[in-house]
Amino acid sequence: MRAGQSTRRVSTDLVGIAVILAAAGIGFLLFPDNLALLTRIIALALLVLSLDLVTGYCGIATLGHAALYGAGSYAAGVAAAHFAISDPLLMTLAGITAGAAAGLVCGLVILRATGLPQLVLSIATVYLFHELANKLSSWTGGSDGLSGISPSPLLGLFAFDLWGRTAFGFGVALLLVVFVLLRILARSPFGMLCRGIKEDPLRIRSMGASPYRALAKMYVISGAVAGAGGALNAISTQVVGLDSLSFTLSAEALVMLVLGGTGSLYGALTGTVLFMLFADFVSAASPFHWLTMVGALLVAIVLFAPKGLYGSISDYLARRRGTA
Amino acid sequence: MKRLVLAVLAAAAFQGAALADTVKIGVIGPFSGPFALQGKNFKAGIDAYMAMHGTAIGDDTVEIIYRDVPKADPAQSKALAQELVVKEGVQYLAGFYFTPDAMAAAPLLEQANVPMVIMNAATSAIVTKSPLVVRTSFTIWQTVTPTAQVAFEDGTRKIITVVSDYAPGHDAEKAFQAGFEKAGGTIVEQLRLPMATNDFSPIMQRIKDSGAEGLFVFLPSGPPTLGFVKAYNENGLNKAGIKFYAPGDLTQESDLPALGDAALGLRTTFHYSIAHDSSENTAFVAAARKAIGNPAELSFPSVGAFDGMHVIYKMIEATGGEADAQKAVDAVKGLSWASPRGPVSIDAESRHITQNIYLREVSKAEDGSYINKELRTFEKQGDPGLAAAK
Amino acid sequence: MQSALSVAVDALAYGMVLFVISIGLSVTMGLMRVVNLAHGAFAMIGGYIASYATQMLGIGYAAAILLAVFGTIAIAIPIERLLYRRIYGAPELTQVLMTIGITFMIIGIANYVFGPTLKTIPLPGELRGALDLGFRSIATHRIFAILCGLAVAALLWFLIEKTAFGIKLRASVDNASMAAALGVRTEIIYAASFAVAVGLAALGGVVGAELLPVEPYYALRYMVTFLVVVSVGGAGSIPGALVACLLLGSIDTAGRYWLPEFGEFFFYLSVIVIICLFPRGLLGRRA
Amino acid sequence: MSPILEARNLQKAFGGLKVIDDVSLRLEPGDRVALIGPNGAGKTTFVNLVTGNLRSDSGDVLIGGASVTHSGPAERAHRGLVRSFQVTRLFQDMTAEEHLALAILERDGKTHRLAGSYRAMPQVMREIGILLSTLGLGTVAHRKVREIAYGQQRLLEIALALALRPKVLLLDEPAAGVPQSDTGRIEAALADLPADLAVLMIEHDMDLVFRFARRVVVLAAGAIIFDGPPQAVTRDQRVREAYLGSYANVRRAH
Repeated sequence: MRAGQSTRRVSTDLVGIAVILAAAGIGFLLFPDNLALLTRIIALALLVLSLDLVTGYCGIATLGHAALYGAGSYAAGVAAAHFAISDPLLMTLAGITAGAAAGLVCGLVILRATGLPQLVLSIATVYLFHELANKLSSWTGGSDGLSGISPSPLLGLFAFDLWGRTAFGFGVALLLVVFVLLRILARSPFGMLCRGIKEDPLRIRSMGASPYRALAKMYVISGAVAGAGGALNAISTQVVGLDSLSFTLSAEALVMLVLGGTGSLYGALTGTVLFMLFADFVSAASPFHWLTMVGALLVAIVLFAPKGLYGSISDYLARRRGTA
Repeated sequence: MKRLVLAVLAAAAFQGAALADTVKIGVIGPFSGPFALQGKNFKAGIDAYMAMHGTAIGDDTVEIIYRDVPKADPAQSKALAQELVVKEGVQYLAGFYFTPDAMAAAPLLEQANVPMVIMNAATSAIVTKSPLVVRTSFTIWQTVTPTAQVAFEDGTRKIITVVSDYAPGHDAEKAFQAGFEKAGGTIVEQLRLPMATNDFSPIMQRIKDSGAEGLFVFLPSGPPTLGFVKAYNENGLNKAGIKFYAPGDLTQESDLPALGDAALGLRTTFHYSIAHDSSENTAFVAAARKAIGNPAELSFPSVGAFDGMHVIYKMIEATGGEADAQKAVDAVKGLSWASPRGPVSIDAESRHITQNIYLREVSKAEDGSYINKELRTFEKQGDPGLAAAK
Repeated sequence: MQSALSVAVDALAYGMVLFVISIGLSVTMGLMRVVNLAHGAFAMIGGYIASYATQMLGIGYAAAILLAVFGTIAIAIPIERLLYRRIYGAPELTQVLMTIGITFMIIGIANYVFGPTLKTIPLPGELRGALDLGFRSIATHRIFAILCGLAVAALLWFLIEKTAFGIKLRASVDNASMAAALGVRTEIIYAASFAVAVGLAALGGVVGAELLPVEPYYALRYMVTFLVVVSVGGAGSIPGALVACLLLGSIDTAGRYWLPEFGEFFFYLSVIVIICLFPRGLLGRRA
Repeated sequence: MSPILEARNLQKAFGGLKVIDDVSLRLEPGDRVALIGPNGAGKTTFVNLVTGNLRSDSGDVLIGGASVTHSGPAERAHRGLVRSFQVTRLFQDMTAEEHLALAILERDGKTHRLAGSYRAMPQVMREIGILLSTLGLGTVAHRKVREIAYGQQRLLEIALALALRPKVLLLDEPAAGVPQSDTGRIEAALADLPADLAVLMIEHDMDLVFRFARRVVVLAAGAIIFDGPPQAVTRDQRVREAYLGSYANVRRAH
């Protein structure tokens, strides 16, 4: 029984990896000329995964998660533009570190309250980060964006080219690594602790654990993931703009997460891909009505698929399997 | 699956075949979101040009492909620029309302062999990011520098500058300061306001307390403009004789109906007024108004787009529709023509547009609508911003 | 000294405008427990109606206000019946999504119907002038906004604390099933208080239009400001909202006067400090 | 013997209402104490004060002689003070096994590990196995809590408390709401609790109280009115007046 369970877990991991690879492959084949867009989706997927860690796994409602992503983006960008650290792996490391640090700061603030005040705290922090980046314009380029980032070839072999193949490949690899690590995290003792905190923090406290400490730690991890996404963004775009730590991006990430379904890595990935494809399609078809359509989509999700698309479909399948 | 791949390949092949006699131009701008009006003006300018000059150049047919970047979002801009180049096979990239969006796409140009024609983004440095960038709009330095001269010649000696705290605001602050101090005036104080400022009364108080004889202001168009101008009147600054100087972003035509009488008499300097008196402009305005639908929505980005199309048409003529970015750009260096805004030319060295800057005053036209009436012309202004950055 | 006094006057005026617009949100959030991000959208609808009524139909200012309030309620009631009813008692995340969705749709529709340009609501002659306070002058419409704010605060306090409706509302909020068992028709109570909240939003949209001009992105542009006011004051508390508005108005105005460059910084930093110290808001109800 | 848990002069008021008024209580290792009292006597409030879920207005709580008055519930749990909850508060989406694993790992300070799984820790698995079989939960080890019967949930609640290896166990109505058929199991589990463990049980079911407790404490209107052996409690006049009288009469009538 036990052995069977653990092999099943490992095999679902393998399925996950296979699905990501297959999706990346299909994307590559179907849109060979759109790799920059696909890379952008991957960077955002990392942001949404990171958001899922705190919102989906720990139950923290935040509209300020782009602060972590932007911190990673700017750290990677500043490293390249001001310190001549142009190796993409080192830039990614810079992004991860800065994201984790930003995660710690945001976490310590946001976790001070719950409910609506928590939401407002998260908004206030992302605005503070935004203002800070705007103020430090000699470092960040302010609203003109931070340009002058030119990553050196990956591993000294693969240059970042016009077609964006290197950036795409790097993004897919990064996503896979993060995905596997997060799967491990999700079933680690710490992952279990966080699930418990989400359901009943009071109960967890009487078992001897401190929710605040655990959640702050999760925020740091989440920051590292978002920072990796931000670094990917800086590497592939070679310009970092203030939008990368905006309230708008935070809200969009939340929308993507809930669209896919919270509390599952697959939900986060599904949501990001669907939202981006939807956005790409609708904004090309009729930019004028794009906002109305997104609004209608959100309302429809809340009414008809409250667990998100992935969540609702997997529930449905589980029910069917149950009755069959 | 196999069939799918085949279909994709077939589509790609078909596109390749179609390329022979169609020249595609990819236009990136804000076509949705809070800045959609500016994107609409891009489209109106482009449509007006094509309505007046046709879509055929020699054997080639021009086709425009629009891509939407609703807000300053370099990552999206780059992704779309890349898609336009690689997938759609565009020979020209154009548009770009925001500076970071243009900056993000600029590194692609050489490898893609594609020139970029900037129809709005107004930070001086963009043209230095790639030798394939040409700009047909303006820079903040270009439109602001004459303001300083106007202020000084008015007899105003002490000025307070008030700008929004973002890159264009900083540019405006520096440009005005440079011009005004060079003329011999004094900047008594420099205020930078957060972008999201709703209530300008405390700022007005601060201006009064500064002892300045005049104020220079630069704000993004839209709600802040309205709030600022109202606060200026309500707090009695105009009655107190504190003079008002600003570049024309503040009195763009699409904001004038909302500003109403409050704006009457405000003088701004800019590269284009819809009320410019010339036959080229009359024709342009007629075509652009038809293209945009609601005449009240027409504003300055349309003329940047219109002239941008002129430059691109000349490039296509010069290259015979073949993809040769360097040749195309070389062909328009030094090009001069009669634009709706007046005589203009492309500076051969900077690839930025040399144009007249006008001092205008908001007045009521005979039909009761509000216009920017031109009072004075500063001829053949280049971009002082590039020199200042050096 | 004089400048401090002057800043105080501006702070009062700005704070009261914030109050008029935000108080409706405090009602929905505190009493109905709905995180209504679409509040600004209803304020915007009010503004549009008033603008259309005055500009296109030539109706007077006072009548336009009434038309805006009742017109917005008429638009909002079906939305409440169809959509909001489903998210009462739902988790915050659900409410956030639903109401953001509604906001997006309203923005899109407003953009389509009224176009992207700014809309104004011309003031009547009596509100156009300025009042001389001796050391400075203040625009008459700001005094009007201050008076509106005070009137709204008083009426709302009376409605919630002193009337039968208020008792039923508070009972429904504290224990819906018990209230229902006692014969309170909670659905109607909820719809009615939603209407009150939306009406207040519309009133605020019109009265505040001089400071926060009406355009399609109004609903998003000021959403955060309204949220901040309510959570700093404590959702559901009228005195709390009043104190929060005056406090935040002062911080904002003072910041903009003395340190405009760091105005935004200042504002959000204070918000963080206040909420960290008072996680339920300054005068929030106990959870 | 020195007390393992001591509450000294605890006071707590909500608004103007004194709910706990100067209550002191000592528990020694091996104690089996039942805390009873009429509804609203303040029993749950008292437990919350002891566990740190509520802060007392005055008074002290000591565990093993050390003051924990200013520590939160997590700290008190780590010192060996463990409680079960009145209304089951388990994690609906976790399996029984995961519950116990979480408790054991937290006890051993391992819940902050970011990788690995308790399944790979033989020590933990063995302990889980023992706890599950002791409480007869072996068959539902891999079922999610939402899927298992209420009686079994209560047993899991006890197992969870034991997994933390408490020195003092506070049981809040362990048998409440459990169908008659399952109470036997719970009683057996209670009877098997480690001998040196101090147990304080809040309970309404007097049959259970009489079978389980060696000492009964009666709380009424926020004060202790009786503290002594079970046999004496029904004879105590104050207790009879406060609460038990009616109950004792009803029992005799049956």
